Amino acid sequence: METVQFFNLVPWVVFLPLIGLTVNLLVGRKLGEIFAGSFASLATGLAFVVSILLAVSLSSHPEAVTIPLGDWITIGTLTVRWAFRVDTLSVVMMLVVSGVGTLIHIYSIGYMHNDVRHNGDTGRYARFFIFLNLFIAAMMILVSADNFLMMFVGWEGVGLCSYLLIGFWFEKGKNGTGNAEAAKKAFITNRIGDFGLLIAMFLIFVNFGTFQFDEVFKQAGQVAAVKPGVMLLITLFMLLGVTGKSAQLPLYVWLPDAMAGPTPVSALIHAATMVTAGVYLVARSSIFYALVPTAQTVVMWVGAATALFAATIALGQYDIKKVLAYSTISQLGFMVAAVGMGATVAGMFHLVTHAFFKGLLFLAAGSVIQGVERGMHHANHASHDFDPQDMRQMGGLRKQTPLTFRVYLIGALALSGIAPLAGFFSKDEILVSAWQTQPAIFIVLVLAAFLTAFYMGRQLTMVFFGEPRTEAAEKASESPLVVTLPLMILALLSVLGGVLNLPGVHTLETWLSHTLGEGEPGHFVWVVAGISLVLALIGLGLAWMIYSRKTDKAYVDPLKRALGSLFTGMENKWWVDELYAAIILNPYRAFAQFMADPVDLGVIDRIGGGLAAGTRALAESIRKLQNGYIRSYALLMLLGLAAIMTYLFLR
Amino acid sequence: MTLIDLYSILPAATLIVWALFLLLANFWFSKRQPVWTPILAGAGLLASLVVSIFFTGKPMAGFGGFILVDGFSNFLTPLFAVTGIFAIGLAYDYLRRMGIQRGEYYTLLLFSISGMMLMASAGDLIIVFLALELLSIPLYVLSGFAHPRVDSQESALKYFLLGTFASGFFLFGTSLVFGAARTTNLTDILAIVSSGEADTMLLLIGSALMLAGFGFKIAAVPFHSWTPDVYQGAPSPVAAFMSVGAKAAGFAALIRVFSMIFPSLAAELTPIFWALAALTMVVGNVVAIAQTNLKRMLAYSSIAHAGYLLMAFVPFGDAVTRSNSVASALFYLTVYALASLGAWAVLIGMEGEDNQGTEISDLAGLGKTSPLSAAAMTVFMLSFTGIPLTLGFWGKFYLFRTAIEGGFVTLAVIGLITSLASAFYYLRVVVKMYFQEGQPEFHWNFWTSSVAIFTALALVVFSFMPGSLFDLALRSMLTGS
Amino acid sequence: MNIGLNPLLLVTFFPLVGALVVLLLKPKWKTALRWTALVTSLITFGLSIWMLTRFNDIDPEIQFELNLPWITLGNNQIGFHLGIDGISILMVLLTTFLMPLAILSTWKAVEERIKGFMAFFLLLEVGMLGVFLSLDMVLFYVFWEFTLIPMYFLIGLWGGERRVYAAVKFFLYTMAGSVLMLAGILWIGLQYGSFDLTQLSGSGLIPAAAQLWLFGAFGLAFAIKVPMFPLHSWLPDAHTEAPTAGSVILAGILLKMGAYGFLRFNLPLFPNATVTLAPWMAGLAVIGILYGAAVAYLQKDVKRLVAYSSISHLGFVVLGIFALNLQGLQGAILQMVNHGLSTGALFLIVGMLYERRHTRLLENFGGLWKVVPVLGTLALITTLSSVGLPGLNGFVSEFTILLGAFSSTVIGSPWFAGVATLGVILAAVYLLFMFQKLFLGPVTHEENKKLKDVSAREILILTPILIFAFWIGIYPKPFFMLMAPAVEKLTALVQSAALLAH
Amino acid sequence: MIPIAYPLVLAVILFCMGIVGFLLRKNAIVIFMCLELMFNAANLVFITFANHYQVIDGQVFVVFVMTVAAAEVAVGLALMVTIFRTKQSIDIDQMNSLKG
Repeated sequence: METVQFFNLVPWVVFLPLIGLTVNLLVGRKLGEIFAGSFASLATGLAFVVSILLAVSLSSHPEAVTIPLGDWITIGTLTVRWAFRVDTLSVVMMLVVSGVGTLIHIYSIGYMHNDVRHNGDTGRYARFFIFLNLFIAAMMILVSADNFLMMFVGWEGVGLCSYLLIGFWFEKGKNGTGNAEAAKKAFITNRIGDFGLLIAMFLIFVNFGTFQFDEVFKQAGQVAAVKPGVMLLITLFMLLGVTGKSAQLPLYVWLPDAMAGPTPVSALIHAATMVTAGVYLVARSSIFYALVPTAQTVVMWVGAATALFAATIALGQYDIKKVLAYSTISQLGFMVAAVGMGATVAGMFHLVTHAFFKGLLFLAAGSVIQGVERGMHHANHASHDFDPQDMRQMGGLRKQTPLTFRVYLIGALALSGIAPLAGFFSKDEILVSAWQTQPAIFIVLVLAAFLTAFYMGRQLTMVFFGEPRTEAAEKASESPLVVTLPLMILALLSVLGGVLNLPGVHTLETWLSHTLGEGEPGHFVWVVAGISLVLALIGLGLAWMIYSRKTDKAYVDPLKRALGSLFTGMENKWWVDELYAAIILNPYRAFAQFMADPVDLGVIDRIGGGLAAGTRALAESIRKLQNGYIRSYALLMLLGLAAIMTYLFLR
Repeated sequence: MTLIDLYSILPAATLIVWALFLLLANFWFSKRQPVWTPILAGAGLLASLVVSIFFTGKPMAGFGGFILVDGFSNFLTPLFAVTGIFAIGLAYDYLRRMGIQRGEYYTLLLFSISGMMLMASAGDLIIVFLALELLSIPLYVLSGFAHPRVDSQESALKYFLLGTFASGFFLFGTSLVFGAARTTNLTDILAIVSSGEADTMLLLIGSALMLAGFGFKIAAVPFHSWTPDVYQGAPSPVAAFMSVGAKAAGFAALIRVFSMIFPSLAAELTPIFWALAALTMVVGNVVAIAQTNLKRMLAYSSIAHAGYLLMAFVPFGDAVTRSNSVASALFYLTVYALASLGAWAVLIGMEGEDNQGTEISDLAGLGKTSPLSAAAMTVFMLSFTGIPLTLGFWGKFYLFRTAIEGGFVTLAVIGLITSLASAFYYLRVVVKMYFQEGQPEFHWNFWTSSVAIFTALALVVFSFMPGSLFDLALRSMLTGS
Repeated sequence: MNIGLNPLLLVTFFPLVGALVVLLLKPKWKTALRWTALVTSLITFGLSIWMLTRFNDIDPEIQFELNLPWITLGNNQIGFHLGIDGISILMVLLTTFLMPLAILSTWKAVEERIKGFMAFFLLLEVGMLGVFLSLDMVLFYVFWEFTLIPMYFLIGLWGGERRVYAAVKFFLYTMAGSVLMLAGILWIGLQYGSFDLTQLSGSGLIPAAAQLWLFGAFGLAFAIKVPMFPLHSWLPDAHTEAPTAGSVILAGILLKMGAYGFLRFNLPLFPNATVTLAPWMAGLAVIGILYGAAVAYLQKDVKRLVAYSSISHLGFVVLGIFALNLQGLQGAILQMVNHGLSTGALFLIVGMLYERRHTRLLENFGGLWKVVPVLGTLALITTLSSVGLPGLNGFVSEFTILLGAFSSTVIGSPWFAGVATLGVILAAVYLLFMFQKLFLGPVTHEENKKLKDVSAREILILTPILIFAFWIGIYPKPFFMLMAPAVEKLTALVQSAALLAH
Repeated sequence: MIPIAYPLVLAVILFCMGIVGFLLRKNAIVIFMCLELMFNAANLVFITFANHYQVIDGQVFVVFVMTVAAAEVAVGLALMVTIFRTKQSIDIDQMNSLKG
């Protein structure tokens, strides 16, 4: 059958956002907000269209296609090309990135309009869309790269965009530098991960002689047989990169701070797309992991531990976005655990659905925040310590922001894993894999799933139910259509996302099998589904019971009384930031100081000066011989002569 | 006395006759037109220069081997004449400003130069001794020329007593060499020494004593102590002249005597030269760092350069290296002479009454007030340091090449490291002139400045084409080698 | 070949013509002096481009060779021997490219003694080009030492508060290294009767034992210039005190002379010693990378911070050189260019800030992105280029260097490259710290609120550099192609020696 | 015939006396006399060897030395006189203003 192939269009998924950002860079500020926002959205939207065309082409021609664009680095045997890879895996990512991305662009048109006014610099409106487009371009490079090195370009590129967008309001935050610090923290933590990825790439090149995916994976079995240690190293160093980008233990610490960025950024970058790059990487390299069981074990435990750990912290947070952030970390843990177990499809499935409902939750949270901000302005108490993101200041918002409430509810239920929403199916698939192969992991993940339901219940209750706890919450108002429309679309996707890979149908499974190879299709296990659904309902119900009663103004979390110091730990994120400060940051700072002052200025810099001073001291002492007395000069001559004579006689 | 005999001493003889004539003429000029005495003295030197150049390339022996005219003397004789001309150029304004404008200065200068010329072509130890005294005695007087300034008198007495002390060593050494070799003629001594008939112990002791005498003249450590005191006390043009002429003459004698008669003792003497060279380079350069007075700094710098010159001479016993050894020493002497005369010229411009203005700190701001002098001074300092695009670099280049060729790599490294130390104090002069503010009083004078500018230009221009100078030095072979 | 039309001769000495013209102008004709210098450097750049068009980039040999007899001394011929190959051509182009930009940056910054400044600046260009083009060891040494003089005066006369100290330190440190090199040059000349690099390179004449100490004698000079840890302490002072244009040239080109020296002398002349000592050199390079990064982190003075970052970046260059494989060497050469561009641009930006605020202390800045958004954006790109962000120039070279070092059989262990990769993290630490202190956060100083954004001239200075930053980052192929044949030849030469040694 | 060693030993003794005198005395005139002693020790060696080898070179040398010594005396004494005029002393230990 002869159909039109659109594979050659693939570079446009990168070029379109680049065009968008270039235009905005040149004229965006002059032509105004509507133009800047819609042009950027259009660019991303067109990228989405291209992605769809690629998907259509793939459906008739499922084999991977490589579209080279040009040479990049050619030195000796090292040949790296700028080349795009279209296969079922990359196209799934492209669709998610550009699809969710387009919605978030549209949302941002409205959101940023208020945000730049709230923060007092309307000049940055166009800049936001430039960064956003840059992000889309970088993310597209990441997912469409044909080799590890080009993927790394996107990998670091998205890190840069994350840096820029976290620090978008760089003069705000704690002490005025909080946001900038958060941005820096994100970039540097990611760089630690990138360090691992770099080492993994070096090892790949040394042992495989190329960075090209196909060629590398072709040899993987052979190399694993000869050098199992090398494969273990590659996979583990790669995992370090994954923990950085996908915010897993131990490098997850940047993601909560990244909430300093505007809310659409949190939705797009720090929930739906960028942070899933690590999952994508493991999925892409699943052939490697399949060959190294040890690495698989490590990966799944990292994922599972993160899932549970982050979920416990989410319980103790008051910031509406922070809860979602820890939830994101936790959900990423699910995905990582899944790919670690070899359930790559399940991981990817959860990745997609998570993009829908977590994107939705963040955007809805943004809508809530701006609603409260508006309420704050109406209430006319522009007190500085009022934090529009603090859930303790909210309450009862279901009346003021009914639409947002509804979509938020959908998102929360999907996240909690309530059937038949998207989250239920994808999470269930992960749990089934664990149930079948790793019982210990299963227990951990189920516990995490229960906590997820609980904190989502807590959040829903605190934000939308009960009575408004502040005047601002009382006067909060609903957001305009440009904001709510993307919410509704995402809500729809969150409801229907499950159909992508319904048990027994396995659409995604079949689709991805062209790239990942034929795997064992996930079964639907009634016991597992039952356990997870029951636990989710219990979690939600428990949260409702505990939190719906509390309405007084001096808000003390009810759990605090029940759990005591345990809750203090959750509240304080288990003091991990403090721990890192104590064992890494402060020692490095002290080390740098030690190197700068005593060592460099005090020792190394003084070597030259010391030599000079020594020479000078020698000069002064010899100079004393020159005392001006003729007789001592004569004596010196005589001594010199005597020395010569002595030498001649003793020789 | 044949015509050859006359020719052989013609440059020196011209000067002596001219000096005597000048002594008389001075009675006439000194009060009325004092400017004529220096001009006439300069004319005499010019005549001597012309004569010496005229005879270049004609080796000959006069007075039965007492006088040897060879490539070596043909190189040095014009150099002395030119040095003399510069010394006159430096003196005229200085003497006038200091109120010591006496015509005898020029006469004494001519006598001293004639001694130097004789030294360069001495073929007999008697001539070496006579030339040594002929060049020294006028210098004793010239050092004290600024009397009644106490400094000047002190320097004259120091120079005189220590100089005579050193002459005593030299003389005693000569007598022992005579005792060993039965003759004072250098060529004959060589024959006897190489035939093995001479008493080696006597020769060695004699040579060591002679070395002490020469060491004094060239200011090698530990025979150097007089140098800074005398340079500081003596009138600056005299110090300038001493730093170049007397040192060159001392080296001429050292090279002449040692490479002509003692090559067979090289095994014994080389370590001594090695140690002297190393010690001189180290002490000269190191102590110069601690100096605050420009004159004393230049004095120590001249000691240090004596060390470099000695380094070239260390492989004198090696027949293969000897030609380079002599040539590199002569080349370096020339380069050093230009830079030293130039530096003293700038110093003379700075000097006021009673040694005023000769501290290094007095140079502050010279770069702004007299840019040309400062630029020239910079060239001299860079040349002393051995930085490329000055002849000083090629001087050091050739010198170190000789040392390494002779196999004395360690010594060359010592030399290189001490030249690094020297950069320290030479740069300080540049720092003062350009990087620090000040209002120095500079006594501009056509003749003094001409010397500075001429030497600076020569140092820079010839650095682009040092080849011809290398050739010239390489052709300056000693008789018998 | 017609000597008068030899491109190398024209490129090298055209700035001299400009310097002479400058000397003829009156000191008060400030505009004329500036334009003369600028036009001279631009024409020199044009000449070097013309040279590039005639350069045959598949030929690994020396091209446009010019060998005139200069000086004869005993059995030694010192030739006026110039030539260019794939290794030096990029250095020459970098020099001629940065020069006009540096001169343009002095438009407002240098108001006093412009005549002297421009004359020294053009003389410096002659010296640097001479260093990169000389094929005779003595000629090289002459140019090498000559560059000291103009730089010494540039720092000493137009520098900051401690300029005298910095100038003297610069001079003495460099000279300390080069005196031993002179001994080495003389020794080789005497032993093998030639100072000519083309005759000596890869000749296998020098026995392995002698190679070791000769490597040391030459290497010390180059290591000080690069500078490698622990010989670097002249650099922070010189960079900090030099005027902006001086810092640009110092960082951009002068330091490259050291690395170039390793490539041109130590590798082809002493291949066995190179192979033997490669792990040690690599070790020092790695220490330098981490040390420079650590020390840079807590500096209070921006220029000092950038200066220490140079130590770190140049550590990569040395690591790449001693990896002794194609990736390492080509990466090292490209890193030399990249460091010249990105650090040059950083110094230019610091200079622009200094012109506005007359301070370089980090604590006096903050939040400038809001005040000067265009400058902030340019500074951001420059910083990222220095951080080594993929897509910009720094990444390509750092990655290839690390890849080369990782797989280098000569270094012998991937640990060197592995540890050096930590430098990638640390670079982000100190450079982002710098960017934050300068441009992010709130505007804390009243004086900073009314700063002017970049002028057209300043954009003109920075834009060409940033264009190259993107170009090299995205399409470095032309640059690699230019150097590849020469590097392949060099690698083959050293590796054949390595085979003999093992 | 006197053995050649005798006058030579005497010469060495004279030479050393000269040196010691130079180092120990303060009066410039006395020091100058010690220098003459050193010169004459050398003269004695010349004469001795000339006599021993029956060559004339030694005697010639001695004549020159004596002449030169006379010239030195003239210069030296003149110097001391001028110094005495300014400082009213010829103690050489007072001549140490130049040093370092």
